[in-house]
Amino acid sequence: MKVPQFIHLLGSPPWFYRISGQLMPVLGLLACALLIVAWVWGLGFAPEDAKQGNSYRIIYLHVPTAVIALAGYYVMAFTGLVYLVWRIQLMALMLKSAALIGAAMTFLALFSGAVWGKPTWGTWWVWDARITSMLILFFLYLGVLGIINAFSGSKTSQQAGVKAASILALVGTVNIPIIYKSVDWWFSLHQPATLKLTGKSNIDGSMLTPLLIAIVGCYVFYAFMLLWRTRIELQSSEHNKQWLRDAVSKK
Amino acid sequence: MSITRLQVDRLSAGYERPLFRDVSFSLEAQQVAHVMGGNGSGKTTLLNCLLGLFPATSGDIYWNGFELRANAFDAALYLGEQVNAQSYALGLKNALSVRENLQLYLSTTANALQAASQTVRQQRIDQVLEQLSLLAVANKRCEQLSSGQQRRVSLSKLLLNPCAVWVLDEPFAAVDKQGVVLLEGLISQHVEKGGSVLFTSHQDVSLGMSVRTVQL
Amino acid sequence: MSITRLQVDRLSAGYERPLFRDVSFSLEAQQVAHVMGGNGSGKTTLLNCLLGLFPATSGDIYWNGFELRANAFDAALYLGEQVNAQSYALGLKNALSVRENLQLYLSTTANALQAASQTVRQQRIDQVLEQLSLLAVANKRCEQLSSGQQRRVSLSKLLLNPCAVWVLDEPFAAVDKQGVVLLEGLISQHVEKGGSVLFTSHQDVSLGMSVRTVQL
Amino acid sequence: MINAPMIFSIAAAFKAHVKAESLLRWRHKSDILQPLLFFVLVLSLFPIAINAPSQELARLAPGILWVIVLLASLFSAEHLFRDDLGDGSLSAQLLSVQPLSVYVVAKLSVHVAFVVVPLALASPIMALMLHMPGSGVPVLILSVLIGGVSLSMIAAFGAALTVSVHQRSMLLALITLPLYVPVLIFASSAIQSNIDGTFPTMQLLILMSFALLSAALLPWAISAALKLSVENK
Amino acid sequence: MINAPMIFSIAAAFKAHVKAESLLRWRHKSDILQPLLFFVLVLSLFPIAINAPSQELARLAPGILWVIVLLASLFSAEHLFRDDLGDGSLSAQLLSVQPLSVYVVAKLSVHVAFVVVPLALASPIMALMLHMPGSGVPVLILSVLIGGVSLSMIAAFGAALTVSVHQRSMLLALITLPLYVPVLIFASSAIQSNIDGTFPTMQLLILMSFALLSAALLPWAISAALKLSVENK
Ligand code: HEM
Ligand SMILES: Nc1ncnc2c1ncn2[C@@H]1O[C@H](COP(=O)(O)OP(=O)(O)OP(=O)(O)O)[C@@H](O)[C@H]1O
Ligand SMILES: Nc1ncnc2c1ncn2[C@@H]1O[C@H](COP(=O)(O)OP(=O)(O)OP(=O)(O)O)[C@@H](O)[C@H]1O
Ligand SMILES: [Mg+2]
Ligand SMILES: [Mg+2]
Repeated sequence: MKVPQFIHLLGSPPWFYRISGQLMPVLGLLACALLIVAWVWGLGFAPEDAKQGNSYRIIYLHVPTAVIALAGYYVMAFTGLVYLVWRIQLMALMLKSAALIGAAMTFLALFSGAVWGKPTWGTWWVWDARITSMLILFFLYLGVLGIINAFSGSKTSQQAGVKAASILALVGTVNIPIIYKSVDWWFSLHQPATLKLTGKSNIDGSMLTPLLIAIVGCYVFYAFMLLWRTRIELQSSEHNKQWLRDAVSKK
Repeated sequence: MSITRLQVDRLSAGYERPLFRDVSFSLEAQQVAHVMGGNGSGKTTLLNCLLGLFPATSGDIYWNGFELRANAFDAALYLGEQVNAQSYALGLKNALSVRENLQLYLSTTANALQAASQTVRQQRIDQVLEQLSLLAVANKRCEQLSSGQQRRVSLSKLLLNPCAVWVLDEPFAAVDKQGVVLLEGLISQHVEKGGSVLFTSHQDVSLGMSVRTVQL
Repeated sequence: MSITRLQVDRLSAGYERPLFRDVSFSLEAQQVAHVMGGNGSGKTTLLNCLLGLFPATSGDIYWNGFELRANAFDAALYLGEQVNAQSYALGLKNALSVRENLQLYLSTTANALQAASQTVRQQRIDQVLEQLSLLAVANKRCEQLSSGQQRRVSLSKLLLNPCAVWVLDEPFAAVDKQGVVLLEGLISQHVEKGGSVLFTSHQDVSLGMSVRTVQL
Repeated sequence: MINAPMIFSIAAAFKAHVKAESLLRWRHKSDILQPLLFFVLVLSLFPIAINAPSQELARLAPGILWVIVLLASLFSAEHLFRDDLGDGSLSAQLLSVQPLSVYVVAKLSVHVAFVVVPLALASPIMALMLHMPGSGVPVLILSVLIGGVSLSMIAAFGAALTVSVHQRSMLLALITLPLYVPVLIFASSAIQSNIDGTFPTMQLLILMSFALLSAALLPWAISAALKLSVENK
Repeated sequence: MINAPMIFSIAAAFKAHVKAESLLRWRHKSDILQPLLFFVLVLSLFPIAINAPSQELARLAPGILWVIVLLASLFSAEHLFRDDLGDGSLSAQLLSVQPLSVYVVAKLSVHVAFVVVPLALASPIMALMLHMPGSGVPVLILSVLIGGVSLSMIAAFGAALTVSVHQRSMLLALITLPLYVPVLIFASSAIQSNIDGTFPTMQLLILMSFALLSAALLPWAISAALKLSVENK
């Protein structure tokens, strides 16, 4: 199969190490800036919600993490696909990082949602469509992490583990839309209307702008974390390679 | 003019560190090669590499002139080491009798007897069992056999499936003296008929023919 | 005056049919006995009987003059055959490293080093590992060892636990030539120091002393 | 004899694999009953644990029954490839000229026949034990039969991924159960709507399409996972 | 060196066994999380399958929770003795002068610490997810802790009986689940009565006596079963 130029470059760890070294400060600063703006705005200046009071402000953490959680799964599956097709070692490392960060994001979304639920619904947990799907997504992430963790013998078996995780991620990708759709359909059959709070957003514009900024900020933060984790993985897997020693000593 | 069955070029493989580096050798028709080396020198790893069951770090492997791709060859018959945590076991089903195991082997692998009638196969199996003195236990389940008997059942595959190359990891382990002589005879005959054999063994083997050694 | 370590009187055992009938022999201090017989003749079964791991049909077994009751003796150290469906494996934990396995062995069996300090034990383990050329893999998990290395780890228990009688089922299988010489040396030394050894092997063994044979 | 032509036919190999696998299952006869027993046992825990009046149990029955079907299919698939990996037959299959998927599909067909069919046949009795209205029973059987195919494929996929792993049952559950969810939903919805008086054509069709989808795609994923497991061994 | 005195102390051996067993569990770190994950996974199937309003879920919660605790304890005990039989350590234990029960009790203590305690600690979160009233939670934790001891002993007994059997999970369930029933009854009754406003002293005392009884008697039965399994191997 002909390898596209970009993919070809990704096959070279020194290139990735150099480029990510240059990108990371930019992404890091940008993420900080966006998130600070969004949160200061959202927490300090956006108006209070008529029904929920101040507790709604957790939306600025909850929604961005929830959005990233799902997008992160596709990023992970994509790295898995590239790894399976072109056998690029770097993608293996990136898949590991994406699984970890994605699981963390999903957990944050669930956790912030639960914290939000207490003042709003008077209960920490509710079995509604979106929440249930999010929980299943969390399990899907844990499955991928579990496989990676279980194949932890020699380097060969670690590679086999990443391939297994890639296959699982791909099967999961086919399944996620099916899971989301069916859960949504099922709970919409019986759910009492009072729980439809997470339904259509009727958010005021002045609340929406900081939310959008927070979402973009979170995406950038995700990209930053992904590069950072992958670099760490790269350092530990190539620790005895000459180019890495050169790269580190140049600093 | 001899046929090159297996050609290994500058092969390296290992786990954390390389076990062997740049191993090159070839195996032609009517040749026997003995892979030698102490415990842990990488003999089993080498054989697994040759059959595509373990990834090599670098180097090339050609079977009958074609590059190795796992899962697509009928060139060799591989009998693994008798259990060790990471190696390949004998390929016997514990719950089936010796005879059933061999029938299963004949019917699920590509071999010259695949199209033969049930009776022809049955006769062939009985012949082979006789040759390996397993007739007395032919109807016992494999889990009820002694370790040497289990090894003999696995060796009987060599006679059932006339494959050109035999790859044998410690085939002499666990078999008794009479069995060693028998197996030596089988190997000699196979080679005389134009076959090739690659094996590992810690014991001295007397085959009555020249044996190449591959030292690890 | 010699001490009778093991006395076997008219022992019979088997599965559907008896494998051996009325076997009698004794093993004294400073003696070595080699249990001989072809594949499936019942050697492993005999050893299991002697240690109370398999019920004999008839006959008596005395260890140091006392009748055998399973689960109550420290008379012998038994190393089983290297895996076979019904036999006893090497007693190693796959998930633990070689060193951890030996530490575990020292701390969970009754032995002379049980009361010794941690450092003393550690030193002894290192000595033994050195002797069996296992130092290089001392921190590898047992499942990552080659079959010969696994066998060596199990043999190192012989040196850690100074038991008077060694019962060894195919101890020479899977070990390389250098290992065979080493083990022969260990057996000779043990016997010279007053120990007794009962073993099975299909290979010829040169111990430089007279060996009783028990033919099955 | 050397270099004799290797005669080889996919159909014959498939038949041979099916025969061998059935023989093996038949040899361990008691294993055949086990998923059923598990079904009955776990089911009988619920009335004890919940202590609800029978009308309420009846209403919960489709859900409870299906959760137990999921668990039974999960645990019966756990050992699907274990023996084959341990005794070397799996690497022999990998070395063979035959595509691995012939072996996989044969094995899965036998698994469905020996696990799903008995579960489907036993489910009416279970429904009775939970006081489920008789009107739901035909659809219950259908849903177990059709849904069971997807469940077996998914569980086999999990089993193939985890076969070389030390303590695999829980990891298998973690991988498999989330993928089970759509089947669970449409199956219990089908039974529910049948009890409520509408024949659940839509749900059954969806279950059918899940079955076809998984039977078409997962054998490849399973073959790939098995190859990796041999390397990890 | 030959015939050196064999120094041997039960206390030291117990400690060594506990240490070794903990080390082994620790080596497979992810296994420690597995009963917990199983708990959460199976738990979340119920609301999906049943799709009931939250008040109803809350009422079913004690029963559902306890059925899952049973299953988790069952499956986590499945492999308790398998490795030890397979790698020969079990026969080594049989040959040793130490009573087998030292090894058994040590193993069981570690099992309780690594399985029952995490399950008990996690149960409040599970209770929350099923909307169980907060007032039931302390008794829930207590009941899992106390009842868990009996469950572990019973499951270990089943595991010891079936360790040499080919496909053991279902047979194990068959042996174990009926023995679980008394624990299940008193545990779910304890939680229910606590939610209803009376502190279930009687039920907890009965659970406690089950725990003491099984901890006192079952280790002997387990030792005997293990001996049989070695001979049957
Ligand atoms: C554990 C509990 C919760 C989970 C797992 C959860 C999950 C999610 C998810 C996955 C999204 C989706 C974002 C998207 O569709 O792009 C979301 C959005 C949202 N959630 Fe939650 N949620 C939880 C609790 C809550 C609570 C208690 C509330 C407030 C009462 C809430 C309010 C919202 C809102 C307003 C949105 C944005 C909706 C929109 O943009 O359409 N969530 N949540
Ligand atoms: N569980 C069993 N059920 C029935 N027969 C058995 C069982 N185990 C062993 N046998 C039979 O007992 C005989 C002796 O077995 P044993 O393992 O003692 O032989 P051995 O002398 O150690 O042979 P080897 O040299 O191959 O190790 C064999 O013929 C075997 O078939
Ligand atoms: N899964 C693994 N992870 C790490 N190292 C391994 C693994 N498997 C094998 N090794 C190491 O590779 C080396 C070679 O093993 P191999 O089994 O090839 O040896 P061998 O030459 O066949 O030895 P033997 O004569 O004992 O059979 C050993 O030192 C072993 O420790
Ligand atoms: Mg080897
Ligand atoms: Mg033997």
